[in-house]
Parts: sequence; structure tokens; C-alpha cells
Amino acid sequence: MIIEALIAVTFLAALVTFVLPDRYAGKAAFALSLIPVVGSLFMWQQYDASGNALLGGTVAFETDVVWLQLGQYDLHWMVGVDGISMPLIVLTTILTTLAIVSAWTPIAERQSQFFGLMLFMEANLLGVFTALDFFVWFIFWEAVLVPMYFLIGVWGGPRRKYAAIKFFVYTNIASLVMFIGFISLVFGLGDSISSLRLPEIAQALQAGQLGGFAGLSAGALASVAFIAMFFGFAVKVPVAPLHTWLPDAHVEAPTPVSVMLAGVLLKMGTYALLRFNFTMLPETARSFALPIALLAVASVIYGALLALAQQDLKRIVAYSSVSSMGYVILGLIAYTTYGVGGATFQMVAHGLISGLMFMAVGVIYNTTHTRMVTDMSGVADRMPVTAGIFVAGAFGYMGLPLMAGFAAEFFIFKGAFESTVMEAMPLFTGAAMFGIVIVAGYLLFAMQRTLFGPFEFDGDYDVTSAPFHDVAPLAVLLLLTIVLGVSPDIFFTMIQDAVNPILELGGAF
Amino acid sequence: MTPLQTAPEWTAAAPAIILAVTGLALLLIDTIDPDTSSNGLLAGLSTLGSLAAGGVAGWFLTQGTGMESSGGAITLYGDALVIDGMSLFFTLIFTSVAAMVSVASYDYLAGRRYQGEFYSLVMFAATGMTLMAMSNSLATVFVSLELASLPSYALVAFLKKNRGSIEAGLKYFLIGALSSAVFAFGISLVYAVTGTLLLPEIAANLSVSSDLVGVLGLGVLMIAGGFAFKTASVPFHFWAPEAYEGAPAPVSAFLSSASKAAGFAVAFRVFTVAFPLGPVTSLNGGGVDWSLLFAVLAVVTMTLGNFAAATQENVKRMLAYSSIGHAGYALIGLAAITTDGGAANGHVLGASMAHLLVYGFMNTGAFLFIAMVEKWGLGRTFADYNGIASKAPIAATAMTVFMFSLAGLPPFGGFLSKYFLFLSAIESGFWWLAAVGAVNSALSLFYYSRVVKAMWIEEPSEPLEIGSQPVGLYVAVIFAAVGTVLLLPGFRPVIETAQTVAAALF
Amino acid sequence: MVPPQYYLVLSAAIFCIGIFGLLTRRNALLFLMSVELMLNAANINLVAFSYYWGNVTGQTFGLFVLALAAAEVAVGIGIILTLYRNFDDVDVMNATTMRW
Amino acid sequence: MAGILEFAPAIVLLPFLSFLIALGAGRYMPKGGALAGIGATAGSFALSVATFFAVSGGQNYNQTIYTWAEGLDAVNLTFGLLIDPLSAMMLVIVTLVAFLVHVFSLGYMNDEGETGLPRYYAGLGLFTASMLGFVVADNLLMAFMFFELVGLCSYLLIGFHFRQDGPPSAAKKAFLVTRFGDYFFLIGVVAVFATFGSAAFAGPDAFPVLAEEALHGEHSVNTFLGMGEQAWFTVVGLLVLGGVVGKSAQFPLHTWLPDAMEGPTPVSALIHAATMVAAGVYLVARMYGFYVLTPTTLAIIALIGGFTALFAATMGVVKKEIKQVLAYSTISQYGYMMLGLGAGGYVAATFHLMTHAFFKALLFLGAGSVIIAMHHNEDMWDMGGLKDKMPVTYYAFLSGSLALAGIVPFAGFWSKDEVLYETLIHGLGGSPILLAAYAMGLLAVFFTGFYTFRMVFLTFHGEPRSGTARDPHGVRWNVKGPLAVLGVLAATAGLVNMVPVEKLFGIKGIDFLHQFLDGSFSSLNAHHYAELMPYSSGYIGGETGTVAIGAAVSLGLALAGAGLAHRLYNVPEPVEHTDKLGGIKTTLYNNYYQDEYQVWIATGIVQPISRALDKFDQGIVDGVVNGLSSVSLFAGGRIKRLQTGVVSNYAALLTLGLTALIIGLGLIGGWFA
Repeated sequence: MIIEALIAVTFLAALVTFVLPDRYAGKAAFALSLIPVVGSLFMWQQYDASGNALLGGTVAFETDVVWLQLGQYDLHWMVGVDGISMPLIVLTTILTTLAIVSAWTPIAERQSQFFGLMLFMEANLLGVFTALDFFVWFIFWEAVLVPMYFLIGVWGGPRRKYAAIKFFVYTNIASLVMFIGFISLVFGLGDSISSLRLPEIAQALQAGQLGGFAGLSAGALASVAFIAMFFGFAVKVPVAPLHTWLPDAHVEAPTPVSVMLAGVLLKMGTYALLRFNFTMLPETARSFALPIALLAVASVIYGALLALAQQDLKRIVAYSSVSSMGYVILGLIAYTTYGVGGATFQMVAHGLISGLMFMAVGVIYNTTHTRMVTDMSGVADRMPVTAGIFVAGAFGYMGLPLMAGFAAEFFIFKGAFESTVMEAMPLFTGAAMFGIVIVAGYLLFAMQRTLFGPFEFDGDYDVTSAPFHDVAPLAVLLLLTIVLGVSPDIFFTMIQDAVNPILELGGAF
Repeated sequence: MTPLQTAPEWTAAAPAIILAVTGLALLLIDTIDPDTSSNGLLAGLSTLGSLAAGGVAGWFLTQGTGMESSGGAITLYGDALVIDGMSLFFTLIFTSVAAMVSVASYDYLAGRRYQGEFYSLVMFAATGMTLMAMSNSLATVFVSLELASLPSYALVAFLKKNRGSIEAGLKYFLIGALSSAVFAFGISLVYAVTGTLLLPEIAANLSVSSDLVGVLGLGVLMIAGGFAFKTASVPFHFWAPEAYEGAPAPVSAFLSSASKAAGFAVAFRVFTVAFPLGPVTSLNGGGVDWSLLFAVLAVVTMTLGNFAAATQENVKRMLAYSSIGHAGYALIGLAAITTDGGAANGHVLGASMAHLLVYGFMNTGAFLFIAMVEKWGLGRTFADYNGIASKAPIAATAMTVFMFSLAGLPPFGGFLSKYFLFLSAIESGFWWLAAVGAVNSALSLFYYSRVVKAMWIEEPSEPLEIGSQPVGLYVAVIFAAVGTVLLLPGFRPVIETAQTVAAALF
Repeated sequence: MVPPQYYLVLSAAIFCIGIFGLLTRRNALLFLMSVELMLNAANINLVAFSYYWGNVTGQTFGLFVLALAAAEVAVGIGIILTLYRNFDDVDVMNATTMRW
Repeated sequence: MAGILEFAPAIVLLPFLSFLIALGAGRYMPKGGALAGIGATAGSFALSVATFFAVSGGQNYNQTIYTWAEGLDAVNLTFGLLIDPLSAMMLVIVTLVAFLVHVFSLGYMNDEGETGLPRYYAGLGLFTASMLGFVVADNLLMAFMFFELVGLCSYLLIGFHFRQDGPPSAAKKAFLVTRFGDYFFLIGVVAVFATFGSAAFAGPDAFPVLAEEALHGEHSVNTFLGMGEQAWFTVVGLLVLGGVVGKSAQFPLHTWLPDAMEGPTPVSALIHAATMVAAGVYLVARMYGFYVLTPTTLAIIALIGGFTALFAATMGVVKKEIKQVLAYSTISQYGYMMLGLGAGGYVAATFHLMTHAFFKALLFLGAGSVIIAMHHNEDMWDMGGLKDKMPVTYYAFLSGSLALAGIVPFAGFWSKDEVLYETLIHGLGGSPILLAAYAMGLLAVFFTGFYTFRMVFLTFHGEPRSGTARDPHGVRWNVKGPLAVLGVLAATAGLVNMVPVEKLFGIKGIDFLHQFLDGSFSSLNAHHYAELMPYSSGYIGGETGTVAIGAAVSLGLALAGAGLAHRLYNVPEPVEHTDKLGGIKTTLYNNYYQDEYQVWIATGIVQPISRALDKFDQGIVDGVVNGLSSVSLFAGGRIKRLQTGVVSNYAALLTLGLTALIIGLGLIGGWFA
């Protein structure tokens, strides 16, 4: 019941925050958001799952009750945690709390609504990462859009309305396509399943129960469903060329929202890809190895090159997120322990580091009110601590050893290089790895222009060092990044434990 | 059998009777005291009447009246009426909508004349709808359909000094008259071919000589036209935008939710009972493939409705078009029926019915919110809605719920009903129909969220003033909102009932 | 006796005349009349085939249709009256304040 | 001394500790955390010396101490310590230099009233720690990780004066260029794992050993892209070499190093002598057992080395700033080491690595002292005649210069001569490539001699050419001390390995370094490498004759260069004779336009591409998305026009629609049959 408790408490916290007066909302939201943090850490400490939740592993904190009848199918309220979702849950709770703190300075109006929505979003995110029944999962999956729409649309920048609606509709279309793909797959399973619980479906697919449906042979159905779902999730990730909603959303969104967007929401896409496409249809995935690997490399290089062309710090980080998520796709398609495990680890690592980068940009923005590289230089002179953390974070992003990013990327590279899905995987890996040079390029350029050199700033704000509660979240994130980098096993062991069953799948149909 | 084992059979028609009696009672009050100002009495009475009818219907449903559990459908008056799960289910929709509308009208009509007439007309229309859902013979279908339509015409044109209202009434009436003529002619043709008006007998007499297939087909098609008019489906939809825009908002709510549902109720029954797809498509010398017909209508209707709605500047008209779009979704229920569908047919039809129920709540609520805005004297365009949330957060929240629910976003009822509809369509193999629905639904998110954007995100151009806080409207709107939300966790009984009663038709 | 097909042809003809009138007339009242014509086309079928099938269902229903037609006209005339009050005309083309 | 090796980790951890202290508490401490650093490095040095003797006493140490990532049914990624003669020697060098640099910094930074000292000493501490971690690494992954940390520290220290424009840019360049090399290195690491399932340098599953066995068909490994073992190993070797070329500033990735002079001079000393640049060469030596298996790689290494040696030396000839000259000398000297390694002179190269560490550190610190004296003016043309003003600096610097130029008996002579000798004999043994490399190396000797003494004469001899030179700023013990220590070492360090003497006069057993380096694990010692080596030796007039000739020639060339410098610059009023070179000078002065083309690659190719892609992204990719929405809205705008508002049209459309349906369905249903 602890998962239900966690989600319920978060929803309650959201409600409470909604009705509080704006003055107290921020502090209260922070205090309330600590409850899920503690809860998730407690879960982690109590965590006793083994294997993959979808493939017959033991699931932690499982509840499974019939919710409603739908034709031949029972819809269950089924939630549970395994080695893939546990780290993401911890990430979500911690990042939300930090994002809330980092919102104290920039969010000046309608605070209670803002912080309420943040908590509301957290609750739904927790649902996404714990739900094990398709419809329950899908409800949370879609529900995340609603708070995000408001968070961007109400508190965003000048073009916030455009960005919000673009994000809203684009990702919604994606979900619909994914829905159709998945449901056709379900009906392809015919009577071999009696509910929409993901484990049941996954195992039925492994058992080769997939039959033809709607005039498609089993194989064709699997391919069609795979493509539909891949499209649906790729938009969320985002994989180039389906990424164009991301920069707009990031640039317009207020910093804390960018943190959540890059830190957690993007992970929904990769998480779903892993749970659905790569776990349920491994054979199909392998048969699509070439195009998927191409997409991955494209995302990495294309995203990085685009970041190189940007002048807006947030745009830079936004595009580099596209690049980093490309690594995840590469790792997933590798089908090796280090590949898939590293991809999952990268979800957490990138969550922390991109969150850190966006926050750092935000802290600078709070005082300079600009994010344009061209508008400032030598900021380090006035904001030494922030600049220092910024540099550290940037090197983390570049994959500096002993920080989480390097661990994740090295795992992925190692896994992808030795992958057997394709003869040419080493070449793709090598190509993707060139991203680590470009990322160094644009981050170093950006830092040289903004942080270093003689202090210049054309703007009538006086640039002073940031208040403690702005810097503290940065420090925490940096610390976590280093801790995870020094000992990735904190999560990597449980991740591998949950990932390895996927690799053994034959999955013939 | 009825729950009251001793009661005579006609008590099975209690819901309809209650509504009719309420209507008459209202008329009586009005005749006794023509210029009564006791608006509360009238509104309360009609609300009470509809709630009572709804309560009875619900009670019957839970008792299993007219369902397998208690000996199958109950037929009355020479099989002219049939009370079964489906009719009761739809009665629930009509009555709940009628109740909300009546409550809302308490404020909307405050200080207007002819209130008694208004409520009694609503009640009579509701009676007609209930009868539509019950009718088992083309004769009763036609009569009840007219009984539902005629008051509607009057209601739309209720604001006699308001050109918009009059124009709406005129268009509604003229198209309605034309449609009913087409409808009647269709019935006559079917009668010509089969020699009966009772639905089951029609099904029995379908084996016609090949040279009459065309006549039968023509008849079926024209009957479908009559329903298309009621449900505001292409090509009989032209009245809808104007009627909904021009009519008093509560009436728009009533028509777009209840009247539409009634059209679907009778369409479902007539086509599944009188023209079972199997025989109808395999007549000697041809066939009448109405599932294809409805597939085409569904695609065209939902596309036209949504695309036209996307570019509206007037919120009320946007909702009007969106309700056309939703008619398109609901049509999937008929379109996705297949000859060898088996259980799947029941699923998709049930899903469509469930969607209509949820739609009853969210759409009514949306129109009632517009009624509230009209009450506040704000304009009807999106721009006029700017910043409402800052003045009336509760109402705005409710409207947000309606909009997102209509768009099919969780955590609201519209999410499950729409997705179950798509799911059932896919189950019947109509994944392309679901795909079209998906595209439209994504587009609909665009224009629904425009309302939300206006209320929450935009700043009002000039400081907007909100006068009274209309109690009745608030009650109705909040009731609808709560219903919409609760229909997500509480969707189980709805969908299960719907699919059982739908399955009973095959 | 006259073969029933003939009645079909007749009714169809009247129905089409009705439609024709309805499409060509701008006067609301004439519009209404055309509808009446179409309804009566239906009646012809009903009566004729009631005779053909040897049951009274058709004729009874015919009566219903007549009654309803009357009711419809009543409502219609009312609406057209208010139309006249508001637009000073019974031309159906005038009332076009709402479109698109 | 038993078990002293158990303390080896402390060697790495002490400087790291000083980093934490300086970072956390530096601003509250006297000297801004310098003392912590000095203490830590001193401790590390002591431990290293102890380790050194333990190792020379025959002890070796190879221990996994931390599992970084444990693979469930996959390989573990671990950290471990590998202490053998090579690493032990390197530990001593690094800790010693680091210690001296810390001391020197007291004079160079504290006394000069620099701000941000805690940051500086934190950087030094982390720098030292990272380098030491790299030195003791027992597997390629760990080596790579500390390799990268070294890069980070160089970035931080080169960019120490971040408020000016130059240093941040130089720091960026340093990191970026080396990162480019590390990109290949990382692929190499991944490839090694994928190929051998292990990246250990020593021990049972050491990948050089596995490779050796694989070539003998005793052990099977995964090769990729359908290559055979030999070809694949060559590829892997070259990939790793990428990192080496970057860090050791070999052609064509040497361009970052001269700019790195923007950093404080002690940092330059550390980078050039003991840490960053040394790391590359050290890595090759560390995994030499793998390289000797692939002749192609060895040849390429030798070529790169020889070419770089000459190429850099020529550029050193024309520079104005004293540190610039030293920078190019560094590149050139590391070229020699690469040449030695490529030519199979494992010991020779290691030897040169050691001697160079001493005399280059010395030269930089000497230069630092001069710069202090000159109030941070580095232009040699403003100096002159400092000899009498600052004797200690002068003689120390002189000793270093003699070593650099390779004048007997100073350290540089012995090591450089051995490198050239190895190259020569193996070249004669039938490898024209090596002969070519030898020729280049030999030629470089002349230029080295020339630019070294040009520097000496311009700086210390003649008449002062500026006010500051007439009245230089004095330096204190903390500057002179390190200079003295290193001066002695630069003069004497060569004596540990006097192979020519041994060969010429047949005095056995004075090649201590050879013996020392043979005391390692069987798979890591010099003999083993010699056996695997793909070269055979050839001689001119017997071994002794070759030794004599080689030594004579190189010494002669060095002296010739020095002499020319003496002729031209050891005069009261020297002039820029290099101007006579005309166009060549400009070319040399602009470093053969190496920077230009690399900058052009960045700004002339990559940036336009990214801009174009940005346009493409905004225009096409996003255009499609926005296009779709506008198209639908446009369609909506058209569709709603059906609703003309005229009820008659509605009736007409309605009828048309109905008719259409009738016809359509009729045709399908066959009603008109």
C-alpha cells in the first residue's frame, strides 16, 4: 500500500498547496514535498524486488485489484516497483523538491497554483513509474500533460502560449498513436490474456501468443505496433526529428519547470520505450536495430550540433538533452547488460545533471534577467559560487569521470560497442561517441563567453551573488551527481538485476 | 417483471409517465397563475420530476427490470414500447441532463415571462426522448421523435425578442421539418416492403423480392437521415451550429446532450433490431450495408465538426461544432458493428452509449458554464473569457474540467469513455476509424485548450466585472463537474451496464 | 387493381416535387407547404401498402402523420410569426446573422 | 620496508586531501592552503621514495582496491593499484616535481599577491592527485578516468586568471584539443573491453598478454568489423594512441600546449614536466606490451615522434617569449620519447621521460624566477644581462639548458642519445621508416641546441635591454631552493643509465635503469618487451662503433647549434637574426599556421554546418510541424464556409448529401439492378 500512500499523499499535498495563501505556498510546498522524498527513500531502503516486473520477477510493494471490466478484459489497479522504476522514483521525488526550492525566487505570482501544480505533476509522475496496468499507467501518462500545460502557459516566457499548446498537442497526438498501436497488439493476443496488466501482456507475447489481427499477420502486427509505440514514445524522449517541441517548451518554461521537464518528463519516454517496445517486442526491436541505431546517432550528433549554434543558454541545454537522450536509445537497442542498464542509469544521471544545468542557468537568469550568451561575460566575477557549480555541472555534462554522466555514458558505449544486434554496432557507437567532443565544444564556448573574461553586462540589473536557497539545490544536485559517479552501483546493481531478464528474451511469435 | 411484482405492467413505463405528468402539472400551475413569479416552484418541480424519473430508471436498472436477470425485455401496448436495459440507461442520461438544465434555468430565466411553458416544454421533450428510447415500432419512433422535436423548436426560439434565438429556431424547425418528412417517407417505404412497423417483425419480413431491395435500401437510408438529424450528423447537421449558438444556453445544453443521445438511442435500437446487419447485407439481389454508411458518416461528421470548431471565435459556436464532432465519435458505435462481430458488437455499442452518458455531463456542464457567462453579461468570444479564472476560480475550474474531459484527457470521465470507444473500435478491426478519431481528438485538444488558455492564462483587456453569483447555475455546473470527475474512478458500473444492455440487443 | 409499384412512383414523384419546391421557394410558408407535400407522399405509400398488405397499420400511421403534420405547422407558423416580427419578412434568406 | 606498498593508496589520497582542505578551508588558512599542499606532496614524495626502494628491492604490487561498477553476469569495472618499477619511478618524479612546484608557488603566487589562492592550491592538489592516480592505475579504464581528470585540472589551472580574456580561451583550447584525442582513447578503452573482456595492465587477464596469446592462437578474442587479430589490434592501438597524441601534444594535436603558457608558470612546470604531457607517453610505456605486438603502430609512433621533435624544434627557434621557447622544446622533447618508444627503445624513452621531467621543471621554474624578476614581462628581447643579477637562477637554468641541449655529461645527453641510438640500430636492422625518423630526430638536435642557447644568451647575457632588466625584482629562498635541487638533478640524473660508457668501455652494470625496469612483472619488464619487439638490430662497424658514432654525431650537432647561437646572440647588443629567414620566419612564427587551420575547422566548417542545421531545424523540421497545424486550421476555416447561414442552401446541401449517399450505397448494394 505504500505506493498508493505515496501518490495519495502527494495529491493531498497538491490540494493543500492550492488553497494556501500565496505567501506560504512555496515554503509549504517544500515542506510537503519532503514527505514523498522520505517515502521514496524508505521504499528504496525496504526495496526487495528481483528481476524484471514485466517478466515474472518479484515486484516490490505490489498491489493488484480488479478495477473495472472492459469487455473480455479486467482492468486492474496494479502498481509495483522493480529495479528500473525504483531509481526513477527516487529521482522524481528529490528533483521535485529541489525544483520547488529553486522556484522560490523566480515565481512571483499565483504561487499557490504553481506549487500545487508542481506537486500534482509529481503525483502523476510517480503513478507513471509505478503503474503496471496499461490503463492505470496511461491515465497517469496523459495526466502529466495537464499540469505541464499550465506551468508553461501561465508562468512561462513571452511565447509561452505557443510553446504550451505545441507541447500539449504534439505529445497528445503521440500518445494517441501509441495507444492505437498498443491496443492492436493487445487484441492480437486474443484470448490469451484476460487483463491489460503489463506483466500479463509481456509474458503472453513472450509465450508467442501473438496472432494476426485486423488483416495483419502476427509479424506485421508486431512491426506496426512497434512503430506506432516507438513514434509515440520517441516524441516524448524526444528523438530527432520529433524534438522540435522541446526547445520551445524549455525556453519558455520557467526554470523549475524546465528542470522537471528535462529531469523527469523526458525519462517517461525512455522508460516507456524500455518497458513496452524493448521488453515486449524484443525480436521486432532487433529487426529494427539499424533504423533505431541511426535515429540514436542522429539525435546525438544533430542535437549536439544544434546546441553549438544556439545563443540562449537554455536552448543550448535543451538541445544537448536531445543529444544525451540519443545515448539512451543507443544503449537500449544494444541489448547488452551495460547497454540497457547504462541507458537506464543515464535516465537518472541525465535527470540530475540536466536539472543541475537548468537550475544553474536559472540562478544566473534570476539576477541578470537574460540567458543570451552575447549579453554577458565574466559573470563568475560577481557570482563565484554559482559559476563554480556551473562549471562543475558542465563538466559533468561533458562526461567527466567520477560524475554520474560519465558512468552512464561509458556503460552505454561499452554495451553498445560489444552489442551483437548488428555487425556495424561498433561503427554506430564510435559515431555517437563523437558527441562527447561536440558537447565539450559548446559548453566550453558558452562558459568562456558568459562566465569568464572581464565582467561586462549590458542590462540595468546589478549582478550579485545568488541567495542561499538558490544555490543550495545546485549543491545538492552536484553532490548527488558525484556520489552516483563515484559509486554507480548504488543504482546500477538493481538496474542490471531488472534489465538482464530482458536480454535473455527470445520473444518469437 | 417490474420490481413491484404485484404492480401492473404499465408501471414499467413509469419514467416516461412521471416526466409527462410533471410537464402537465407545470402547465396546470401556469394556467392557474399565468404570471407566477415563483420561479423556484417551477424549476424545483421540473427538477424533482426529472430526478424522480431518473431515480426510478436507475432503480429499475439496478433491479434488472427488462433484462435477462428478470425475464427479459418488457413490451407494452401491443409491442409498441419496450422497456429494457438500454431504454432505462438512456432515460438516465435524459433525466440527469433535464435535471441539470432545470436547475440552471432557475437563474437563467429569472425575470423572464413564460417560465411555466419553458419548463413544461423541457419536460415534454424529455418525455419524448424517453419514449424514443423505449419505442419498439417505427410508428412510436416517429411520434416520439416529433414529441421530442416540437418542444425543442419552441425552446430554441424561446427568446422571442432575440433575433438570434428566432433565427436559430427557424433554421432548426425548417431542417427539422424537412428531415421528419424524409424520415416519414423512409418509414413508408420500409412499410411498403415489409408490411409492418414493429421492429422485430420488420426483421422477420426482410426476405424481400430482389426488385424491392432498392426500395428497402432507400427507406433504410431515409430513416437513417431522420436519426442523423436528431444526432446532428452530416449531412443533416446544418441546423446544429446555429441552433446551439442562438438558443438560450440551457436549451443548447439540453439539445446537444439529451436530444442527441435520444437520437442515438433510437438509432441503435432500430438498426440493431429492425435491420440486423447480417440479413440486411445479404438480401437476394443486393444489400443495405448500413455499417459502411455509418462509418462514412462517422468519419465525415467527426472531421467536419472538429475542423470547423478549430477556427471558431465564438465559444458557444465552437462547442456547437464540437458536439457535432462528438456525434461522429458516437457514430463509431454503429459503424464498427460487423456481421461476425459477436461480443465485439456489444462492446463497441456499449462503449458508445457510455460515451454518450459521460458526454451528457461534460457537455451540459460546458453549455451551462456559457449560460453563466451570459448571465454575467460577458461576451461570447474567446477574448471575452480572458481572465475569468481570476474572478470565478471555481466555475473556471469546472469549465476546465469539462474542456479537458471533452478533449479526452485524464483524470476525467471523458478520457475513459473516449479511449474505450476507440479501443472497442479497434477490437472490431476498425483501427483506421480509431486512427481518424485520434487525429480529430488531438485537434480538438487544440481548440478546447483555447478556452482554458483564455480563462487562466490570458489577461482581460479591460478589468472585467462579474455581477451576481447565480446559485442554481453554480449548483448545476459543479454537479456536472463532479459527475465528470467521478466518472473516471466510477466508470465501472457505467461501462459494464452499457455493454451488457447493448449486448442484449444482438 | 393497380400494381403497387405505381403508387411508389406516384409518391416518389410527389416527394420530389416537394423537395423541388422547398429548394426553390424563399418564402417560409411555401417552404412549410412543400414539407406538407413530402409528408403526404409518405401517406400515399402508407395507405396504398396498407391496402396491399391487408393490415391497417399503415392507415393508422397515416393518421398519426397527418396529426403530427398539423402540430408541426402550428409550431412552424408560430416561429414564422416571430420571424416576421423580428425580421419584418418571412423570407428565409434574410435570417443569416449566424454563419460559418 | 615490508608492506610499505600497502600504503601506496595514500600517495594518491594525500594530495586529494590537500585539494579538499584548500577548497573548503583554504581561505581561512595562512598562505591560502599552500601549506596543506606542501605537506601533502612532501608526504607523498616520502612514501614514493619508500615505494621506490621497496620496488627496487624486488617487490611489486598489483591489487584491485575498489569495484566501481559490478556487472551481474558481465565484467566488473574496478580500480586498482599497479606498483612496478615504471610506476614507482614515475611516482617519485611526479611527487618530487609537485612538491617543488608547491614550494615555488609560495614565491610565485603568494609573494606576488595573487588572489584566489585557495582555488589555485586546490587545483594543484587535484592535479597532482589525478596524475598520481593515473600513474598507479592498474587498468585502462581507471587510467582513462584519471587521464580525464588531469585534463580537467589543466583546464582549471590554465584558466586560473579567468578575469582576463586569454587564459579562459587557452584553457578551453587545451581541453578541447586533448578531448578530441581522448575521444579516440575512449573508443579504444571500450574496444579493449569488448575485445578482451578485461582492461588490466598486469595480472593473469592482462590484455597485452591476452593479445599476445591471441596472436599465437593460444587464446581467442572478439574482433570486430570482420578484421583479423593483427589488424584489429593495430586499430585498437591507434585509437588509444589518439589520447596520447592529444595529451602529449604530438603533431597534429600539439597546438594547445603553447597557448597553455597563459597559465601561471609553476602550473606550466607541472604540466610539462610531470603531469599532463607526461601522461601520454607514460600511457604508451604502461601498455607497451600491447604496442610491441603491432609493428604498424610502432612505426607510426616513431614517425609522429621524430617528426614532432624536428617540427617543434624549428618553431622554437624564432619565439620571443621565454616560455614559448620552452613550450616548443617540450613538444620536441616528448617527440623524442615517442620516437624512442616507437623505435623499441622502451628503457631509453622512459629514461628520457625521467631526465626531461627534471630539467624541464627546472627550466620552467627558472623562467618563472626570471619572470618574477621581470615583473611578469616574458619577452626575451626586454631582458639580457640577468646573469649577474640572479646567479642562482642563472646557473640552475644553465644546467637545465645544457641538459636540454644534450651536452655531455648533463642528464639530457644520456637519455636523448640512447633514444637516438636505439632508433639507429633498429633502423639499420632493416626499417627505413625508423631511419627517416632517426634523421629527423638528429636534425632536431641541432635546432634544440640553437634555440636553447639563444634563449640563455638573450635572457642572461649581454646588456640589459629594459629598465626592469637593469633593476630586476629579487626572488626568495622558496624560489631558489627548488631551482637548486633541480639544477643538481638535471646535471646528474643521467648518470643512472650510462649505456654508451658501458658499451664503449665495457664497464658492466652501470645501466641501473635497465636493471631496475627489468625487476617488474614478467609480462611488464624490459626483457619481455625486447623479445616481443618486431625489430632486428643492425650496426655500423660493430656495436661499440655504432654507439660511438651515434653519440659523437648527436653531441656534435648539439654543440654546433649552441655554437651558432653563441655567435649570433652572445653579444652585447643582439639583433633578431631570424629576420634574415624572411618568409620562413613568419611561417615558423605562426607555427606553420597549425592553429589557423584548426581554428578554421572549428569556425570555418563546424560552425557554419551547425548554423545551417539550425536553420534546417527551425525551417524544415519545425516548419513541417507548424505547417501541419496551420494546414488543419486553414482546412477548418474552409470547411466551416459550408455553413453559409442561408437555410435554403442547407436544404440543398442536405438533399445533395442524401442523394450522394443513396447513389453510393445503391451502387454497392446493387439496388439499381
